[in-house]
Amino acid sequence: MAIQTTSPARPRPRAASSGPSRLALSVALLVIACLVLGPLLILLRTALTPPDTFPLDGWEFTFDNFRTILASSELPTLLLNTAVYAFGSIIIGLVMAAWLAWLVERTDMPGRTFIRIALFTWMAVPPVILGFGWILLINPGNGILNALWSFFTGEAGPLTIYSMWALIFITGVSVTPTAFVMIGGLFRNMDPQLETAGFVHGGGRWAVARRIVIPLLMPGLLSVAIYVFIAVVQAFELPLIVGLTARIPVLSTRIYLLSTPDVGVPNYGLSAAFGILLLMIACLLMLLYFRVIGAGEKYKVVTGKAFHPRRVHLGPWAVPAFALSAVLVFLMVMPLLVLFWTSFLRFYELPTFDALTRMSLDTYREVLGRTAVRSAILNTVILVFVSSIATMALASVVSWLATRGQGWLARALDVMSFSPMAIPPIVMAMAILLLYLRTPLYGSVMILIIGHITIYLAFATRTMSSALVQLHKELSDAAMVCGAGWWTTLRRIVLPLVWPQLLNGWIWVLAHSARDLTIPLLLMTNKNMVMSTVMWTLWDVPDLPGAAALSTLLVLALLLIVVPIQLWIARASERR
Amino acid sequence: ADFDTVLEKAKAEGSVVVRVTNPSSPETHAALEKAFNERFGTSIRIEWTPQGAPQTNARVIAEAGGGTGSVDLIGLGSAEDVEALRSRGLVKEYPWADVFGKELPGIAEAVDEVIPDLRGATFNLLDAVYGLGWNTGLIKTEEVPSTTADLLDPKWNSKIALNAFFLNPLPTIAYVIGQDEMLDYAKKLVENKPILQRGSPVVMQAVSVGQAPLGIITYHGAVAAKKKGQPVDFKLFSDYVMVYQGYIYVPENAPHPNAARLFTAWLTTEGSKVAEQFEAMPRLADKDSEIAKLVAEAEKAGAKLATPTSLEEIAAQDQLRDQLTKLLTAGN
Amino acid sequence: MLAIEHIEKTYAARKGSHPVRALRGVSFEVARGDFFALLGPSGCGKTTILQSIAGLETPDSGTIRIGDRPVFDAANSVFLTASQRMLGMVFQSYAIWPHMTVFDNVAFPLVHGRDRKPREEVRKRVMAALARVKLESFADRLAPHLSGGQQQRVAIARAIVHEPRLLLLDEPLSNLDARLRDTMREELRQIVKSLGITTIFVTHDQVEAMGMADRIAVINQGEIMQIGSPSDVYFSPRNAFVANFVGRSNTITGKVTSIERSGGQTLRRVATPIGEICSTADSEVKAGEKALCIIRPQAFSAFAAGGEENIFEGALTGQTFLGDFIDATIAVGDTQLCAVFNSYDKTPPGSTIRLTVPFDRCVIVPAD
Amino acid sequence: MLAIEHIEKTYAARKGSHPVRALRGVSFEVARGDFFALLGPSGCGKTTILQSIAGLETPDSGTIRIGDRPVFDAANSVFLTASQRMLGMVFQSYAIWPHMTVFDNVAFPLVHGRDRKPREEVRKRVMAALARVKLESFADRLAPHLSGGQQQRVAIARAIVHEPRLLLLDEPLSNLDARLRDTMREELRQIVKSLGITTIFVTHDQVEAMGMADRIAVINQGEIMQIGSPSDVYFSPRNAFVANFVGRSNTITGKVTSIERSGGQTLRRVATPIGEICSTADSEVKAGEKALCIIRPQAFSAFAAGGEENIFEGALTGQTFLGDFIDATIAVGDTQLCAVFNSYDKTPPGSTIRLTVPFDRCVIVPAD
Ligand SMILES: Nc1ncnc2c1ncn2[C@@H]1O[C@H](COP(=O)(O)OP(=O)(O)OP(=O)(O)O)[C@@H](O)[C@H]1O
Ligand SMILES: Nc1ncnc2c1ncn2[C@@H]1O[C@H](COP(=O)(O)OP(=O)(O)OP(=O)(O)O)[C@@H](O)[C@H]1O
Ligand SMILES: [Mg+2]
Ligand SMILES: [Mg+2]
Repeated sequence: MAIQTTSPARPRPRAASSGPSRLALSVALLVIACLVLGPLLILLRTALTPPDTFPLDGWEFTFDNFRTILASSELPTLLLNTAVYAFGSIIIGLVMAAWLAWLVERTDMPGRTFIRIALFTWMAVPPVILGFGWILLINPGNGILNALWSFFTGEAGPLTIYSMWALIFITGVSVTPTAFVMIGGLFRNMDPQLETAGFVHGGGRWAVARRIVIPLLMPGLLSVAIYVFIAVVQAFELPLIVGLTARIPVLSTRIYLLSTPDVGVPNYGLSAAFGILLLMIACLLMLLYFRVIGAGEKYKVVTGKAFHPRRVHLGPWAVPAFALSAVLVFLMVMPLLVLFWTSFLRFYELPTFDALTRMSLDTYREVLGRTAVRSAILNTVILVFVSSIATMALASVVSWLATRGQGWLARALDVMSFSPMAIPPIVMAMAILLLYLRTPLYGSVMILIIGHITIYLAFATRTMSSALVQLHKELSDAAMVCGAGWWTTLRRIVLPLVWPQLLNGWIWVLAHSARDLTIPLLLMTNKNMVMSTVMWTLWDVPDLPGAAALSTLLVLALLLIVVPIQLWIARASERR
Repeated sequence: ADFDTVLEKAKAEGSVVVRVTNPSSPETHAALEKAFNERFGTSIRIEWTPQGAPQTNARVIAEAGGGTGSVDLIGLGSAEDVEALRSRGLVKEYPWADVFGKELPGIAEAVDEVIPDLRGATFNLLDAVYGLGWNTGLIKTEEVPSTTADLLDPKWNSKIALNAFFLNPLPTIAYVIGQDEMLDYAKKLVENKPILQRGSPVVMQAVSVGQAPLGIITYHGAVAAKKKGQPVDFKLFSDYVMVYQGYIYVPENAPHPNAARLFTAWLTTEGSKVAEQFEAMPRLADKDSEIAKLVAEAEKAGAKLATPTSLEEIAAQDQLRDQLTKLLTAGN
Repeated sequence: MLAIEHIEKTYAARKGSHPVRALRGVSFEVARGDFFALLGPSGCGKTTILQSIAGLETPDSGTIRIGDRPVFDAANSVFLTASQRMLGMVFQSYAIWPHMTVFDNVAFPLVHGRDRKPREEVRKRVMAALARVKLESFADRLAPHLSGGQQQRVAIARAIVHEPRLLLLDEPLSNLDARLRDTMREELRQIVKSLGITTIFVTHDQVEAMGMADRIAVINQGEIMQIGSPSDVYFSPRNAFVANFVGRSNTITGKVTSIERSGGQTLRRVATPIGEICSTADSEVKAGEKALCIIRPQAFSAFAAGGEENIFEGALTGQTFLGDFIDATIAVGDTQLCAVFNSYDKTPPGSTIRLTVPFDRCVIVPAD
Repeated sequence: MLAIEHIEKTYAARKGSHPVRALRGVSFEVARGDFFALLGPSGCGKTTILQSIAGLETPDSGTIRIGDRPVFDAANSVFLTASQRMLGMVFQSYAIWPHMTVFDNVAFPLVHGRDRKPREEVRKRVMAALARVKLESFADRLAPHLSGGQQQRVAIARAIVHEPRLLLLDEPLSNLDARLRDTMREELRQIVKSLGITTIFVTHDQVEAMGMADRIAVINQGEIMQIGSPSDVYFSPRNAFVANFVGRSNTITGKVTSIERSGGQTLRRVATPIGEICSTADSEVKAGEKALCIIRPQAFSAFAAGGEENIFEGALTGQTFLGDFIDATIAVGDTQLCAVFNSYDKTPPGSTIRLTVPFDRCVIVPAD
């Protein structure tokens, strides 16, 4: 038998791949590029414009903005604060989310569905307003909890919202649902045999968690950590209302205050420069992610062999576990309850029996009586449904192509779909304004939809790809061998396996799309008013009860969607 | 252009897209629309959307770059806001008195209420007069400090709500005492750990809900709060009366320029009276108004009016603002 | 060492399916150091038994004791978790951790288990275990980059590396080739015996069960059919199921016509369609009862050796070459009998074959 | 029908491991309707070959043709995706979809494949396929609620339900019990033969390979060692590896002393430690060369039948009862020979055994 030797120099046939075709990959890349490249270019361009000018105002370039950010003598303090803040809240958020997700998805704890529903309820409330709920709860002056404390002890309450701890805790709590959505599904899909194999071989709970469960959830954990990191570093709402007073300045507040003054034209350049820096960090983190995830085989825990999903029997621990989770969830929902309380009053009062007598539905009547509200409701419904469905659909396809495809195309797809995350919202809104100004989309709900798809793509692809990484290749291979094309495979095999993850992600995008302010505010016309803009106008008057009432309504509307879906998921998972 | 052509064209245009933060309540909006149309026998739709001038400006500038426009009337902006558009040629002087003088006699006066640099380009719809607000449930009237200097008293440590955007309106003091003095004062004030809020309305809210017993708030905000029964009271400082003029202006790329101008002219003269019936629209120029009297009283008692008087002055404060922002975000 | 008493397990009904009674009162005991095999058809409940012993399934009732200690007792709500039971286990699905290298997989019980070892010791032991399964050179490979059989061997190495007191093996050799299986069988038995580890072994392969086990439990539909030594089970099946499951059998229906006692032996005569069959094997079937005559294909000897033998004659109707032997079908009257020939024997199809079966190789069990 | 030419596959090196040359120039052809078995030790590349045929792995070089059409050609960058190749496949890891019922799993190729069928037809065919694997009553069960063997049978049903032109089976029977395996073997062969489906079958079980396959390829370390009919491979192994892998063998090293031609036969005499061994089997070994004498345990006949035979005498040193036969070790001088006895034969340990092997049952292969 003559054996011909293969010289290593011979080019490998590249067309050959069992993954999705290059065509599909390229088309997906094109769609994503259309959505993302425009804003990215504008971001870059804006970052290089001098202050006081407008994006696309002229052709003058400068690095002043970067200098302003990087040359500040307080930069080390700002960075340190930012780092402590970001890591602190990520850890709190991840730990709480992982704990809840494990209980809800992997054990027989009673009340799982309740926890799942509760986690979603407050997603639709803008962080500014929720943050104010926290202020009402624990401000050192007359925060409800402090008032309670002095009521019982006669001393001043011990809690203060103006501290690093409070800031980290509140932010941690506010990212918990996001983290839960991202890792909940991963727990759910993991083959329990992998865990039990650890127990059988003598591993304790901690060893199994540390050596088996956590490493196997790495794609999800990393995804959520990267996502939350960028989100937290960029968001200024909570650091502004809490951190500034507490004298814990972070990068985002400074940039925000410098670039978005009360008067005059915002300094887009500065914001954009900040965005560029974030983008660079995001890219680094993504590279890290790719390195860690590397051989995706490591995380393929959904197999087609003797896969027996089963729940951990908590036994006597069931009740304490539920109690603890309920307390956690209650902590998270507390500010919402305060808003709920406020919405029945003409103006905010501490909850007392006296105030109880003044409760009425007047605020609701007034809010709903506004003409703007009515058209806003319809627009909001269109906006949130279309953008959430479109986002999840696009993200599913993109992340499947990205996880199954090989080579730089797939990675480019992944990085690209994540990059909008790093663009500061005001720059993003401006970019969308500039990009779609001359199109018929301008001024319609459509433009908001496009904006939201662009913004939430990052979350959706992170969520979906960490779920898809788990699927063993042979599950989709088997479908291909049966003659199904990649689309059928995606639709019939891949998506159904991550269905709960998809639904949870969808609800997340839906809720966030309902609450997002930046894009609708800048792109607002009379025709495309949505609830969040109405809410903002109430907030800005300020009409706290009005904003609270609207928040409550949003929460109730969201519950209308969340409850049936979570019940359905619960039923479907009982079948397993 | 004469009034009749403007009116005719306005009728044809049929609507005005208004982006102002005040007046804010739906009742006021409805009443204004009704009164306006009755006054001129028109049926022009006024599309109210509350939005701050900086955001609207950004949008208008972007739209102008793209050759379109969607906003007719912007407000309430500061002088900088008007200047941002004016310097780009998006707000121009208009012969208001010539066109509307006959029909709306107050117009000439209204034009002159504005700082000289911006005359003819904008109108002062409302004066934001700042003073000290306090929560009547938390603090007794006798105890309320009366000068800005009193705020430095350690007694008020962590008890004063202030605007996080460079402590607005405190920088206006610089127009009286100079920037260095002002910065000095600000440094001391910051030592007293104020509660910083995102914007004046939220400062108002913080006082109202009891988050802070004291805060620097606007007169019209206080009036609205009191009207709702909130436990808030207001007084002017006895050393400085801080005032910002609130401007409305019509951008050059307005889709309905004639209707917009007609409405603007009417609003600043006769319309503001209509609005007054529903919510506070304080204007110092209106000597009979309560606020004008209050300010006059304070001035008699020795208070100085702290308000910008020219664009130059305002521009000179850019540095100060940056320094203030850095002061607020410097940590300890 | 291990005592199981009357465990029952019903998988609850789910939408679209009925409840499944997977175990119906299974009881057995295994002495320390014994090698015990569970043999039964697919879906009979073998894995369920093993998982119950390991603490991965909770039976509905019954008790399980390991050593002197009850690890499960439904009546008294005793339940020790899997990690407290100190076991080694090979899962039917391997359950190899995909994110670890082969070495880390195998090292897990030593590094994180009850009985931790210092680094050097871990290394030594892991490499020894890998050597036993012939995977020394794969230590640093990521587990998913192995072939099916290699993964199975990693699972075996992981189960034995810490010398557990009780070893549970769920079809541990199913993906190995015959030669490797032979070796592994020897290896496993030798490790287990030299360390005195008690072993429960699930298999569908009777050669494996026979070759390795001290005792075998044959299970059908969640019930134990027979427990005994390999030769017990093979030579004295208690019913037709066992006879057919453990090795193949010719099962001939008949009726016991008489029971005679002669020379310390009991001789049963059974009337069957292929003539009278005599048996001297132990049996409980009474005269006049319906019975099944069980004759293994190997029981036939082609040449009459003289002595007490049943003799049949028939035509060779089919032959399948299966490597080590030839599977032959011989028609005796209307009945097809199955016999095995040596692979090297070439018998022309259709030839008349004389089959001789000594009386003691015919087993009579009750027909049911 | 299927032609594979010189395919090579090297798994690239990853962190902490070397590149793995899984296939080293594999070529073979399978005729339409043939049942072709790939037999080889664990990790030799069987699954890789199958996956390459299915289009799930991309070989580095070579061509693969199915029917008249190249489905893979490295040189010309031809690559048809798995879904275009129209196959049925049983994966070594089953790849049962855990979110579907058994019915839906099996119905998939009919509902979503190339050749869609109307509802009624689907139902009929699926139930027929399930009946073939004896799982009719499990149709509505969710796939993960099955035992290991049941899942494997679902995989088989799914692979055959749409009667693909090419069927790829990767150890499809490894988790089934002997009896079920016998039945499934028959079933599979019957389906495949009646429909004329070409089948490639990976197995580690020589009985399976012998019993089912028309032709067998024996693979070792990514190379094909021998291709031939079952009896070819069994009786005329081309080298020691094949001899040992396909059934067991006694391999005795020696040296060919002379080659004689007599009566149309070639007689080789080989000097070995246990005496001279004569062989009349075909061989290419020349006189004076080192050689291996291969004698299967089954080749020994205990009684001399007269004629041309090698005769050894030795002491019975070990016996293992394996159910259908007894594995016996006989020491002839210093050499341990392996033989099989009938299970019913009781030979006392230590007895002297006379082993007789006809000349044509000794195979001589070159030593290497
Ligand atoms: N993804 C991979 N990366 C690196 N090496 C691999 C990979 N998959 C398989 N191998 C190696 O390639 C060789 C052939 O693997 P293959 O799965 O084809 O073996 P097999 O013949 O099917 O074995 P088995 O009978 O054990 O299933 C093995 O040595 C295996 O370790
Ligand atoms: N999670 C489950 N839900 C419902 N029924 C189940 C479940 N797991 C197993 N069964 C059923 O219980 C019975 C026993 O299953 P078990 O896994 O113990 O079989 P087994 O003897 O190991 O079979 P195999 O040799 O095929 O692996 C089977 O009929 C199976 O269908
Ligand atoms: Mg099993
Ligand atoms: Mg394989």
